[in-house]
Amino acid sequence: MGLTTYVEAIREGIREEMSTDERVFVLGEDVAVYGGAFKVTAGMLEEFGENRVIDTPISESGIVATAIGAAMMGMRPVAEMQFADFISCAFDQITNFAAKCRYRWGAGVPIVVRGPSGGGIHGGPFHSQNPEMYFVHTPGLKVVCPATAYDAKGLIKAAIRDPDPVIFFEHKFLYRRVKEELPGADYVVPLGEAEVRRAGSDISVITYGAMVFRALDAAKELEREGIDLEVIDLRSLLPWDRHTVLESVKKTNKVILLHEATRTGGFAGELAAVIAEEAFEHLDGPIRRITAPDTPVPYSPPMEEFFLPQVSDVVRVARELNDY
Amino acid sequence: MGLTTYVEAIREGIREEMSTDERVFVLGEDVAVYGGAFKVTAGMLEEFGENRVIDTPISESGIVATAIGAAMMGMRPVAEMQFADFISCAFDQITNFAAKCRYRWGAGVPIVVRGPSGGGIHGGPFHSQNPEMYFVHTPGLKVVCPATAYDAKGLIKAAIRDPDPVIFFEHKFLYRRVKEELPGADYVVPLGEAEVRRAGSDISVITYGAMVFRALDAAKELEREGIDLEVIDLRSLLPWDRHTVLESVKKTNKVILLHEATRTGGFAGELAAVIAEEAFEHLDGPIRRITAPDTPVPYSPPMEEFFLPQVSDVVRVARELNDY
Amino acid sequence: MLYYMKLTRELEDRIERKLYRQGKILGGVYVGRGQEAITVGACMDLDGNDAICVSHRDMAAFLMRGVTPRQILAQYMGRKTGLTRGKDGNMHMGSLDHNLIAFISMLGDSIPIAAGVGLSYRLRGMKQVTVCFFGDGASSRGDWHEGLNMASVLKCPVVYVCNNNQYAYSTPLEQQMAVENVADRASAYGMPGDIVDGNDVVAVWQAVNRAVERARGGGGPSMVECKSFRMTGHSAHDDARYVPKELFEYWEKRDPITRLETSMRDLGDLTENKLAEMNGRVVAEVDEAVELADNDPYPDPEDCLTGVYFEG
Amino acid sequence: MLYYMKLTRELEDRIERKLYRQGKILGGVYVGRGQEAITVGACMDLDGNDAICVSHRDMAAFLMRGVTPRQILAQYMGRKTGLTRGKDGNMHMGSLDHNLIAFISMLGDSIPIAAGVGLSYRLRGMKQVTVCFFGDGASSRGDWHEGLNMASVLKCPVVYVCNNNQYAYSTPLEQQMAVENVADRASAYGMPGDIVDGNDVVAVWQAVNRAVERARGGGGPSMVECKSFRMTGHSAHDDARYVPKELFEYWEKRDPITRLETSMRDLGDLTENKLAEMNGRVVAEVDEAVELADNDPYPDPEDCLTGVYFEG
Ligand SMILES: Cc1ncc(C[n+]2csc(CCOP(=O)(O)OP(=O)(O)O)c2C)c(N)n1
Ligand SMILES: Cc1ncc(C[n+]2csc(CCOP(=O)(O)OP(=O)(O)O)c2C)c(N)n1
Ligand SMILES: [Mg+2]
Ligand SMILES: [Mg+2]
Repeated sequence: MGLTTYVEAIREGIREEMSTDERVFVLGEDVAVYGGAFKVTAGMLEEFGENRVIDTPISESGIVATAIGAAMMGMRPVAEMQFADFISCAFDQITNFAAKCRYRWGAGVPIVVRGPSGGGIHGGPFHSQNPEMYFVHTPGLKVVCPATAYDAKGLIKAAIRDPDPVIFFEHKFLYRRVKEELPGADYVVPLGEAEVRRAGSDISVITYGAMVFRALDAAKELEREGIDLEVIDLRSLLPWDRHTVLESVKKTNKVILLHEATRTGGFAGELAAVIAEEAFEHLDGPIRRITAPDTPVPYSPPMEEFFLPQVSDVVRVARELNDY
Repeated sequence: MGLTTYVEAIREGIREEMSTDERVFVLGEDVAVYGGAFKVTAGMLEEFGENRVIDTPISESGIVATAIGAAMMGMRPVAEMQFADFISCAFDQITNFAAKCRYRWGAGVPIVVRGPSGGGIHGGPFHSQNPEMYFVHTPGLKVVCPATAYDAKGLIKAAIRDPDPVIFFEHKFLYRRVKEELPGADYVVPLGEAEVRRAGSDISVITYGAMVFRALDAAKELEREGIDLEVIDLRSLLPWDRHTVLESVKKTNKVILLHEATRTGGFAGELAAVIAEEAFEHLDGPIRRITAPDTPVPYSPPMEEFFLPQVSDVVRVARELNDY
Repeated sequence: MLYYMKLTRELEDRIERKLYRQGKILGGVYVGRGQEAITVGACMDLDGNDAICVSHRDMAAFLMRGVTPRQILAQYMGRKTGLTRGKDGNMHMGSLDHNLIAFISMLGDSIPIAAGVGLSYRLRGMKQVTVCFFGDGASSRGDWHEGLNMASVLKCPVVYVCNNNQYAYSTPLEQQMAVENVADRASAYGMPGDIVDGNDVVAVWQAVNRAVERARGGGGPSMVECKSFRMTGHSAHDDARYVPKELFEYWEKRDPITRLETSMRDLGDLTENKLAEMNGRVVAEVDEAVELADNDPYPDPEDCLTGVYFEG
Repeated sequence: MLYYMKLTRELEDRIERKLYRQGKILGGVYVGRGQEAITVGACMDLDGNDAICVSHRDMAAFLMRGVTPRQILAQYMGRKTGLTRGKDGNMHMGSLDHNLIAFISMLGDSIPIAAGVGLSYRLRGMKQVTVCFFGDGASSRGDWHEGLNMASVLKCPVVYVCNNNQYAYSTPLEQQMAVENVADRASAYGMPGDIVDGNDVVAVWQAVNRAVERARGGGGPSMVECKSFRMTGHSAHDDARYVPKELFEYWEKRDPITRLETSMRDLGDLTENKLAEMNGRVVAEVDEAVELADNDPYPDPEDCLTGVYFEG
């Protein structure tokens, strides 16, 4: 078998679920005839027909709400946001309708809202955002941020099968840059389980999405200096895998929290709070955060590069922490 | 002079700014003829006329956007959300339009978006939310959560004078329950400054909004046991007062982070991250969080009481931490 | 029809004028006094498999689908036996078993939700439709627009029923919209927009029925605007002093229940005996329900932690 | 008019067909090829104090307000000398000095923003108006509805100009709305909705002018729908293979620049000399601007940390 890219993996995952479960359908802007702005749904119209691959007007809130209505009636809609940035327009329906139905009156809302997030492609302030925290702070939702093609496929399948609303952030920088050989057989990656991407003994780097690769590159670089990073890919942010994180911290005793989203109110805060509460005695140094700064995502290449956490940032902070 | 309630203090603050600055105007649902659902704007229509106190259709996004447009042209709009919960409908305009204009092209957006937040009045899932974190995670905004009448007035005045967009969360539980004597003269409370509500030596309780009073009540109770709490009222969450918080932690060496918003992704995470990074060596115990659990706000009184952090929770955790 | 209108009236009166004032119901209370003909007329002929997307003045829909007055009162009183088990209050309730879709406070949000409900029927070739209620005020919301547009473009079998009670809280129609009728907006979505006397239950029933048949036959969504009046304040705490007295007087004379009684009497369909019997039955039912619900248990405090996610 | 249409065309062609392909412009590039008459006609007679709320195919508005081709190119190339100093890209720019209000990507968001701009004029008794551009696709957004409703209820002096280029990305009109014209929706807000040939710059100019005078005179907002066609893909990476070739051919014959040239020639307003001179000037201007902008500096990386808040 050949290599499958991250974007193909998602496409395959959706296709497989559509093939085996006729409740699954896809809706969004330009998903049918065009196959999606990033071609995630390419070929699906031809394969499944216009009742299962639906082009909609430009109405993010309406798209999500339509998905919710259909989901309550037993369907399994997969709604695309053309860019994850535009999920802001559907914020109310996601956080107030979808997230709270089950709690309030027991109505399950098995929707998936998916879309490309993240920077590194010079998209500027409205085509590069990482909006995950807005949803991580909303009980009733699940939030997923895959980094590898294997996980992207396994997680989208798990998300579609999940009985609750799942917000699925694809990292557009990875769409065509990440590829690997995937198993032929059906598999899922359960929501809420982290993966140790690299075992190490000195410092735990806890991260997700495109930053996983920055952490791994830094680990490679630091290896030569004898600094041994453990890299944990959270994969799911809500729920997230406390066990794997805390075990790692208890082993290495030093922590770097790394994400591409902006700093204040980012996921690193949640991690820091849990670690500082539940693994306090195991900490041999301050918890260090490496994140984007608190600004919109700038467009111009030199600024965007400065904005995004780089391998060199991880290397520098790891050295400091190692010397602590 | 008599006592001024929290709600009156906000009204006075807005009125004073309207009197001295003709660029200031108020808009929102039922703010004019009715004087606002909570009567914050009562009497303003009569005093300032219909060009400065404007009833709008039910269009939270439209209200905020209208305010933004007018603000860019030099006005100082104060937009009311009838309940802070409905700010979800204006999320996109706030986080993408208002927050990013200055950064992108230097256009200041001096709006205030204000509304009643918080629980304790049996409002259920849609009339009790604490949505502050959605905005704290958005660079370009400022976020304010006053606890006292003095601060409510001083902060709303500062917010109106501020050149940037300010999201102003009033706690509806405090509207008529909190009162105090206010200075006659004009004053503001600067954004971004915390206040030590009670100096203490054993444990720092860092909190804001209605929870300030829970912390103070707990402090009173614990005093008898010889546990001396320091209670810090953040007042502003974005920007927030790192200096006061870190000084307090360096003094007491133990920390409780307390808020009414739900736990995961709440402000306590941000505080924990900064403390665990910048005051790590000063910590003599785990950082403890006391927050609402990760659920929507339940309606039924016994459940809502259980949901909201109580004085007894602070007392219990403080004792545990004291014994640590 | 008369029975459900009366039962709704009595139950809501009890809630607003008694239990709320006694402090037995906390938080906001919204009733549909004077607007009962809209919900009853619209739901009249629906199949039990048709979904109803209620709004905040549609209690009748619950009663007509067989939710008991006791369950409704328990809901309002925050008891475990309410449809939301105390998790939510008042009209914020629903039941998939009864094809009743709970609304959320954010007005207008149900409009695209109903499109999705309808879409699910169309995609599966089912003959069901959904009726979705909204107020004049909700028609200013963006989601209202997105929902109607979505329903029309995707040809969803939905009937949108507007309760135009002339006010949104304190705000009269002319400060909400620059058109005379909410139904004037239906043409923006290429759908029919009927206008009927919302205090005439038969007129509502007939108009909605036509729209339902149209939707069921694959003709897509429609709108029916029912002109009525909110004979109360916005909610139980509001004395509505901003409403000119004459308006209340004008509409009081057009009370939908009195009107139905009169016309049934005229048609010989209603004897004084039958009426007295019905009145008595309604009061007794509500009396009993209050008694029962008031003795229903509150949820356990820790119950608030459950049910956020699927629990198997 | 002809000059600005030509300058826009040349500048956009250079951006889309040359600089983008050379990799000198990164990210998305949207141009208004074939739709130049809309922006030019609409902005023609505006006062410099009138605000313009642009959308993503309105480069002409910048040129007409005196923003230089070099500044625009620098913007597209992420240079420090662009209107956003590299913070944002392509058409995501604005300048309060020129009363040009930058749009954000979220389509439709500018509609209520324009209401606010207009409201600020009305409240202060100023005679200014604002013109706000949007596409057919944007009219499906909730904010579009809220904004038009707000503008009409609050009687804001705004002229909403629709660039109906028949497609939203790959999605043709009939999959976006169940009505024939975007202007059919104006009546839902009690405002006039004119429809004009968007490739006829004079027609656009006259219709918008009428609406501007109306707004300036206190008559409130209006809508003008300009029928045109997107003579490109949605953005520079899109080959538009979903658009039937015949449509391109049909509209190519109606090119707004050619049409204006022809009619000016017919009227004797344009000699071949003058035309050649203008063509030469436009090319030279753009050549020079490319040269200059390409030598403009990039912002310093750390500049990205500045300007989030007021800095005094
Ligand atoms: C998005 C949103 N904004 C504000 C409110 C507060 N609110 C509740 S009901 C109401 C008035 C509703 O008017 P209408 O839709 O006409 O229904 P009515 O109450 O008149 O039946 C308002 C403003 C809300 N529930 N949702
Ligand atoms: C809220 C939102 N959703 C999706 C997009 C992605 N998008 C950018 S332009 C476009 C098509 C716009 O169509 P239209 O409004 O007709 O303008 P046109 O591009 O045809 O000029 C889409 C879907 C967006 N920018 N904003
Ligand atoms: Mg109403
Ligand atoms: Mg278009």
